Amino acid sequence: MTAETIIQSLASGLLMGLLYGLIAVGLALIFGLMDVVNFAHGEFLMIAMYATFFLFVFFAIDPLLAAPLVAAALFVFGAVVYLLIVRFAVRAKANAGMVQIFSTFGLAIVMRGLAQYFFTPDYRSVTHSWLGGKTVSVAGIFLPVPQLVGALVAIAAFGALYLFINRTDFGRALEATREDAGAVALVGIDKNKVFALGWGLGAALVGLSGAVMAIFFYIYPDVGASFALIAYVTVALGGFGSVFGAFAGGIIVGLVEATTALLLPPSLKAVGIYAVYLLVVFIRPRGLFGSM
Amino acid sequence: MDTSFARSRRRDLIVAFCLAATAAVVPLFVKDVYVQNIMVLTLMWGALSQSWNILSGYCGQISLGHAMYFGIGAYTTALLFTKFGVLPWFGMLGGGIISAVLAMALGYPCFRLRGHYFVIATIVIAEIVLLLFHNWDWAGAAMGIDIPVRGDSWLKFQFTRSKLPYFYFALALACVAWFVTWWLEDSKWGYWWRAVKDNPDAAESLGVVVFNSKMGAAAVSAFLVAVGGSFYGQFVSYIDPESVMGFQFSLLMALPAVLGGIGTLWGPLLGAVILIPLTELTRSFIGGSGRGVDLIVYGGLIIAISLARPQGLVGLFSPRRKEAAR
Amino acid sequence: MTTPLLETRGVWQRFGGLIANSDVSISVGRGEIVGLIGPNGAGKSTLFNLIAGVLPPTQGSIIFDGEDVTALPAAERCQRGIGRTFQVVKSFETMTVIDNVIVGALVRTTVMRNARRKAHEVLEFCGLGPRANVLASDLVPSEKRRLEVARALATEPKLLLLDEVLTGLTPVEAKTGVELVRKVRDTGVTVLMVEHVMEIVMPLVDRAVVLDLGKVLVEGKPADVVRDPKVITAYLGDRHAVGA
Amino acid sequence: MLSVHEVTTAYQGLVAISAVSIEVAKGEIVCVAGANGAGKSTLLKSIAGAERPRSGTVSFDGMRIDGMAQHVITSRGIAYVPENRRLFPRLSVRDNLRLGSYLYRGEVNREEPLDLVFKLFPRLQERLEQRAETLSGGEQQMLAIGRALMTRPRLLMLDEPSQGIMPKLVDEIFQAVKRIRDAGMTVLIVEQRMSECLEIADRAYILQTGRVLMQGSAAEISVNPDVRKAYLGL
Amino acid sequence: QTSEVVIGVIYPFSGASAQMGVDAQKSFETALDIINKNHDFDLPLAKGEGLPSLGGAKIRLVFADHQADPQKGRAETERLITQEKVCAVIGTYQSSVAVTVSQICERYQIPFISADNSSPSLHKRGLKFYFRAAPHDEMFSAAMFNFFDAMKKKGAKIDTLSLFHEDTIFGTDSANTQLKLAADRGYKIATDIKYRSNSPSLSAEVQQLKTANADVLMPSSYTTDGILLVKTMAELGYKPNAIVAQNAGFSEKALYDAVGDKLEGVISRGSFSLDLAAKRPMVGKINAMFKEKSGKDFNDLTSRQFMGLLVMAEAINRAKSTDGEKIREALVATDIPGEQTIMPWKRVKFDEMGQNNDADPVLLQYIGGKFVTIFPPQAAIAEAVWPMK
Ligand SMILES: Nc1ncnc2c1ncn2[C@@H]1O[C@H](COP(=O)(O)OP(=O)(O)OP(=O)(O)O)[C@@H](O)[C@H]1O
Ligand SMILES: Nc1ncnc2c1ncn2[C@@H]1O[C@H](COP(=O)(O)OP(=O)(O)OP(=O)(O)O)[C@@H](O)[C@H]1O
Ligand SMILES: [Mg+2]
Ligand SMILES: [Mg+2]
Repeated sequence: MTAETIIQSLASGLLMGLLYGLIAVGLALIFGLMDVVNFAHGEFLMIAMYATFFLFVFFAIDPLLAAPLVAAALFVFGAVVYLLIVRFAVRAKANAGMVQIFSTFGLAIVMRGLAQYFFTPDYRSVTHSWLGGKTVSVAGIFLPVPQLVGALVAIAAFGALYLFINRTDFGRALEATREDAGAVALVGIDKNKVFALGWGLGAALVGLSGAVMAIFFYIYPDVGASFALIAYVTVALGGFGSVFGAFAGGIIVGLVEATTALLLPPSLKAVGIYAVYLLVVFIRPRGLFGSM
Repeated sequence: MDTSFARSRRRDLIVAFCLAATAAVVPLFVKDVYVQNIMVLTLMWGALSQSWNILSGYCGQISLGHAMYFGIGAYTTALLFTKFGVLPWFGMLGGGIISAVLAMALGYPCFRLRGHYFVIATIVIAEIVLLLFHNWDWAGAAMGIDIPVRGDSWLKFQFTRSKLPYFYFALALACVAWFVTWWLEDSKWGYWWRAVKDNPDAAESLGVVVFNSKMGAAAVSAFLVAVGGSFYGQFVSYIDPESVMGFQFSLLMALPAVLGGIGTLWGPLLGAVILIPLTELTRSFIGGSGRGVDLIVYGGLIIAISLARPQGLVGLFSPRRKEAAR
Repeated sequence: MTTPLLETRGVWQRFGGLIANSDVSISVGRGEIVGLIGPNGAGKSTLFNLIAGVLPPTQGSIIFDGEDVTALPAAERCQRGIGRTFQVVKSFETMTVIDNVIVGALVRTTVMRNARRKAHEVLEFCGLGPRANVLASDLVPSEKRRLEVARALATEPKLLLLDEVLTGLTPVEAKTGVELVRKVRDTGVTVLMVEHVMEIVMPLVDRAVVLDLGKVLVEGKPADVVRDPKVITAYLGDRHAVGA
Repeated sequence: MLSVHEVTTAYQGLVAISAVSIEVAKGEIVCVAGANGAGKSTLLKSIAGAERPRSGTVSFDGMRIDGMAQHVITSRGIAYVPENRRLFPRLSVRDNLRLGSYLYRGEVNREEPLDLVFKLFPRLQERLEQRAETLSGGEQQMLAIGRALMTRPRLLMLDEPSQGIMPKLVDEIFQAVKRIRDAGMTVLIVEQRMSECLEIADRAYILQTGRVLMQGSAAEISVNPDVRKAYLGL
Repeated sequence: QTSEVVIGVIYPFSGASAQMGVDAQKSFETALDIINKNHDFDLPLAKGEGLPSLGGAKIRLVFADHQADPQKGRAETERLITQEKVCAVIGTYQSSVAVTVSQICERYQIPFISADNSSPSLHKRGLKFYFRAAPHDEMFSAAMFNFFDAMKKKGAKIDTLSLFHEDTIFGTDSANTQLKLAADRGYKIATDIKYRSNSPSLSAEVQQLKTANADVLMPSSYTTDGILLVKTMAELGYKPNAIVAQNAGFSEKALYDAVGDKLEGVISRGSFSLDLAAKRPMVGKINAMFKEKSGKDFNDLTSRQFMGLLVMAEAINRAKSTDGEKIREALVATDIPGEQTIMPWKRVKFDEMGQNNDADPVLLQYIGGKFVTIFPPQAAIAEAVWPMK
């Protein structure tokens, strides 16, 4: 194994990690901060990718330009999902956790079914875009441009989310609603408004990542499944309640994955990620930076 | 007061007996193998969900990795049989014991985790085991294990066409799982588990050793699920990692209990009786279109039921619940 | 009286920079009712947690029934005879009242019939009999506090730690509460209780220990303690200076 | 200012208060007393919107508020401190207080009531960074009241504020309630410590098994022999 | 006489491989059209309507969804046999499902044609009712190595191979065969990478391929991974000398839509090639029929599915019965000359294990946006471009 291989692997791992972070950032808000399970996270990503794809096919909008549009569309979608489904799931007195898991799991299945119904199960790709297929090479290390941009978007998204949660009253209201949804009314907060906005924002972040992903990934109704578990592990590894944790979690997952692939057969790549998660929580039951 | 409680316990037992007896004669009238197949699956999933319910429903340790025990049961039996000629009955027992031991070994580090950290740990551990099986050549790796079926035999627990033996085994398994739950529900363990689920700190202050309670629940639950897995392997007579350990099996194990009523005696069976025929029928009769309509129907129903009755469908039937709510 | 039932020897508890208990040494004799009083945040509940085994003390040891229990976990201490209530109640919300109490009773017996009988007795004793089959989540706060007591009593403790279980009662109701605690003591249980309502503490306790800023401030007969100027300034305020 | 007219509220068919009517005029301190389970808390919940009355009306400043969402009622100037406090357990004391002034976010003087809160409960100022769940019982009560004050209510409803508070502070709290009233707020207070409460109250209601048993000026009530016997134990 | 002959078709119609099922459906419908209606093709049963020896009985297909789950495949097969009374079954895309489906067919003595499963282990299980008209991976891989040998003779440098395969039955089986052949024929395996199917990223894997830099890269991947593989190779600046793919993803339109521009010169094995239309015009016409339904050209999978139904129908016609045993006997006696297929096969004739050993695979090269047959010489219409690009 040459040094170049190792450096290239780590560089790719880092970029991939930031991408995992980008995919997880929406989840870090909904699952990590608001403490609501969203088993349909992968499917949110899937429709974001489809949205990007169709904007590209029908209006020839480059995914990069489409990103804000997709984010806006997903914002609406997320808020609607909250108001129509999740609102009732979080309200459930009996075993709220399971109700959340299974109502969103049901939603995931429905979304896949709808995607198959309307978009057919065909594999789609955005065939050419400004960034697609471009690569910069630094001293023999190849860095694909879409992933680089994805990494930048990830950093920006995490930064924005961090400021948003820690510097605004809305962020605090979100946390308060998570702590005791029944009590926020005591200080005049409308829990549904806050959570609907939270879901909208979370979904909008997924929208961003979907647009970036569409540049270089294939799209089909089940595509979300490839990312969902990693996104969950990323958020939990970083620790619930911490935006920075999810960011760090993504990077670690990417690097661990790359390292594992160097040491073990690549089909066992994921084992490295999972093992690191277990190791971390066995030592620190609240994840790396978690507050809850 | 005391007697009314005893009476309702006895009533549960009588109802269960009547149901089991009725179920036992049904296949004598319903000869269609497709329908019988659905009945076998319903009973099996009912039993699995009932077993899952012990750890996750009663004791509150939500596991979405139970497919691992299911798979280990199936693999132990199949490997012992195909490699060493050990009869499946011993394989079943062996798989159960291995799973129970594994459950406790894993419980040791995992039960310190709370909430989502625990759930994700269960998913991830099951996923690791799945990947290991996927790459374990001796155990067939991705090729799986094709259990050779030579003819009808109770000894080897394999039957070419008849579903009846499988049906009665699944019925027995469901009965055992139900009875174990019934029995544990009104025992020290049953109370401890519910206490641990509701408030571990308070439980600890009342002399409940929280850790041991969780271990007990995990072992019982894993054992029964592994027996179910062994059965499934024999029933399908072919196993591969994806088809016995996939994540979807863990979800499917939880789903009947959640829809029927998590942490209740009747919930898992009720959920299975509704859910399994539904999934089978939607797939069979609208799945062939290739347009995903079956998914939309199935997913939609899951959303509807879990939102409309978060406490589970069982509340619609059980007078005891209503009493408690009074 | 031989050895005291409970002794804390030089117990410390730190939370980061905050010292919640500093060098607390108290002892509770068998059959006593001892009042633990002191300002809000003085460290009373923390001391309860140390005695009951929720936390290991940063320093010091806890002697119960002649043995050092400092290293024992909470469940083990309960089995040895320490029963406690939580100031912020911790009922098993999805279980009925009777089932809550059965959990406690199961420490002493594994025969369900006996546990159930015991639970019914305790509920009657605490006046919760009519609420036996109600879900704990449907109880009002004052009932929940009584449930805490019932649960702890069902474990047949030698020492019962009561953390503000008689608050929120009208003076008349408080009197019944006082009677209840006396009855408990009469069954041979030693009681260590935290309470802020002097009307309850004064007539009930045999001895009072006053904590302030984590340290034992004064200790003695209740009548003496409330006259102590240190206690008055730190805890009681002027009204009680006159009243007592 | 607040007028509760024939309000009946039930829990799953079980009537907790029936046809209760009370009035609170601006600038008053009104005390509601009664035995355990009499329905005092239910009355406050019905006003605050935490429970929906089955019948009857609640008007605040001449406007009907029954049926409004709880957060809307809060934003109209009614602050409610429930019996079980309902703090945000894993948030810091500072954040709990800040959330109290959520309605005034963006305003420069949103922190204005903080002075009053710290004056009443200096302990809170020492513990700004501590998580609410690790506060002692009494400290939590202080924080709950402090958070309610941060919403700058015109009507403050306190459910047994003296619970878990040390004697010295109980008096201070009642004095504080008086000061709060003097600062322009109206107070509706549920208390078991009737004697102390009646000293500061203008008027009082006594509830029994869900109905108004007696009402009158604080002075009248406190000398009523039945009350003295049944509630004050004298 | 029966007026209708029912055949069960079992595929994944939902889940990750739903697309395969949907495409298969279109292919079977095309074959059905040809059998049930009058067409002037030199194919079995094309002329005239229905099955002549069963009094012109029409074939009806019943589709069932197995969702890639062996248990569901099993249950659906049982349903098809007992409820829908099918007299034959065709499936299944996933090899793991073929295992259970064929087992059930065996138990009920209903013939099963494994139309598009290429796992070699399937026909070696001693089943009497299992038939496969198409080649399996050993044959495919043998063709590849024959091709390498031929190219070497012509002076191409082919010493080292990189295997890149996914971790389900298809990939594992394919790689095992290739490893064996490589050892037998003296090729060196530079690296053998097994990866998890549907991975979110293949950069680590591609990096290892790049480091190994073998003379030939031999992927066994489905469409999704194929797309990601090619994109990742481009991103990491890895341009292999040659790619010889084990079909699957590399015969899918979706893959070429996505990354076709990066695949000029890629070679894939197959059992079908559109350039056969030059020799056999009906192939073009039938392809057009299929394209009208599906919007796609026939590919390796859909053409095999098409043939699966034709072979089965032809046997039923000869059996003059819908009895399973009779159909089986007819299948055993099948002998369809290659010209009466749309494939480059010599003929269709099953050995005692139910495998057609005369289904010669071909190698196709993707040039100028379409596939041309380059091997074996008798079928080739162009010389291989080597190295690619
Ligand atoms: N986990 C913790 N982390 C930090 N500080 C804590 C923690 N637990 C308690 N404290 C602090 O320790 C001090 C003692 O708390 P404790 O609950 O023992 O008081 P208390 O005497 O019971 O008061 P009260 O009468 O108000 O209930 C308090 O100031 C409290 O804020
Ligand atoms: N969530 C609930 N579910 C069912 N019943 C309830 C609930 N809350 C209160 N009740 C019942 O309503 C009645 C009135 O309760 P409420 O809490 O209003 O009394 P209270 O006067 O505040 O008593 P306390 O002095 O104990 O606080 C009681 O009989 C109680 O049992
Ligand atoms: Mg305390
Ligand atoms: Mg009350």
